[in-house]
Amino acid sequence: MKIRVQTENFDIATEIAALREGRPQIGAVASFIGVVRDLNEGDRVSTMTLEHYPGMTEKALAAIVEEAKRRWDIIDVTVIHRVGELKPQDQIVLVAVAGEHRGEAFAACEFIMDYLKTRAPFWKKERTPEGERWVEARESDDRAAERWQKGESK
Amino acid sequence: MKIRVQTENFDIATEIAALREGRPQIGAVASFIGVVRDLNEGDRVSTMTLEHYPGMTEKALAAIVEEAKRRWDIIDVTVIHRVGELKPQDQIVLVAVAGEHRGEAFAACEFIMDYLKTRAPFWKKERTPEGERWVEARESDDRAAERWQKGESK
Amino acid sequence: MVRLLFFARLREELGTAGEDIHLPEHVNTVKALRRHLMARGEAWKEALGPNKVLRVSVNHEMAQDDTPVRAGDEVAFFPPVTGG
Amino acid sequence: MVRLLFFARLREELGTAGEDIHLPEHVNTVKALRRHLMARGEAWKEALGPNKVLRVSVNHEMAQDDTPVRAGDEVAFFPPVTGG
Repeated sequence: MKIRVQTENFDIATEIAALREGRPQIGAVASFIGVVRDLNEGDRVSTMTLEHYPGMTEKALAAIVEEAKRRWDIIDVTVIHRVGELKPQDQIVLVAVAGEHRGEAFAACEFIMDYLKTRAPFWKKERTPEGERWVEARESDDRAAERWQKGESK
Repeated sequence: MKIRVQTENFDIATEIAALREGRPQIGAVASFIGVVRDLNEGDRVSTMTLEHYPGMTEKALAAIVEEAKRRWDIIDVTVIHRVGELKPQDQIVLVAVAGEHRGEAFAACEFIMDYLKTRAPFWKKERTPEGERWVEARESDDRAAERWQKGESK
Repeated sequence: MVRLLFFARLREELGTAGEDIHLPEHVNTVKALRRHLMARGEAWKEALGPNKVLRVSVNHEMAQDDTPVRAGDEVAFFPPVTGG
Repeated sequence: MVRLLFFARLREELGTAGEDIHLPEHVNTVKALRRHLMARGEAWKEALGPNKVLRVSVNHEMAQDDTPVRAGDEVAFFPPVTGG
């Protein structure tokens, strides 16, 4: 498991190559990149600042990945989340899940993103023409995370 | 929409950068890479040869992507599938889906892979210590594709 | 004239990747074409027999038994696909 | 001594990222600590009031109202998370 919280950008090809290295049993890599959009709630975003809780963040992410490994037959996971000041079109987060088969890799990747969105201590502040504002938590993210608790077939 | 059938390898970072280029409304990129495994059905695989139906393949892939665009609010899709002779750990297929939000991007990406597996005219032949053999279609792939027809909530 | 194509295991079993043939007038559906080809001999009967799970496309679209086959069409026979 | 931390909007509203404090003996749960801090004045009452949706962690684990708070603990207050 590789968990990183960093200000630097990341390269998905490099990360997937590292995740796959020396593991010829891997047949599937599902991945996700979250990106800063130029518009949010209808307002133009010029800067996005990511704050986190050093010390807790890595533990929270590791706990989410461990839970995914318990639920699905996957081989390994990389999670990278950036912090600090970002611009529209900058990459924010990478989740890459390697497994033997695609169904488990897809499910685990989406699960990790849904849990990260609701359980990992990151906060976004965006600057718009109206000034700075903290991004509000979305109910749709809570619902996405709750799906995984109801034993829904995915 | 970018659809490619090629013998050459691909780089996921380059492909995602091209997919995102000039589209600041993209907030989510879900992607999948299929890889040649060194073992199949318990036998060691030394070579995997991908045959396809030139002329039909691109149309079949485009039809699958169009169907995904009808079903989900996504922005664009890249599908690259390799043909010819591959080795274990070689990349076979890339599906990358860009959207505003992650739920739709994940669903469309998994849908495209499930349909590609059952509807795009590719055939795998593998060489093992026992000789050459055509890979058999998997019932699990049919079931994965059928999920999307039953109106199951994803 | 109809263009026939065979892929993967089927191409190997029949020993050909395809051919252009003239069809009798009554051979005007996928099902009739399959029977027509099976009458060519043992290898064809075996490879295209009803116990074989086959897929058929007409002009690059997946076809059914009753899909029409007309002069100028491209008809392909192949096993279930296994890409990805 | 307990280490208090405040993040994001809460850090700004309170004007502090955290502090180390000695707690009276009866302040031994998350709920009691929240009330204890609200008694400090208007800004605290406002920021930590019951109408605010807050998350609390104790020693890096998500906590509930009845989670114990003891000397040596690190207790963080923050709004619902919005990363990813």
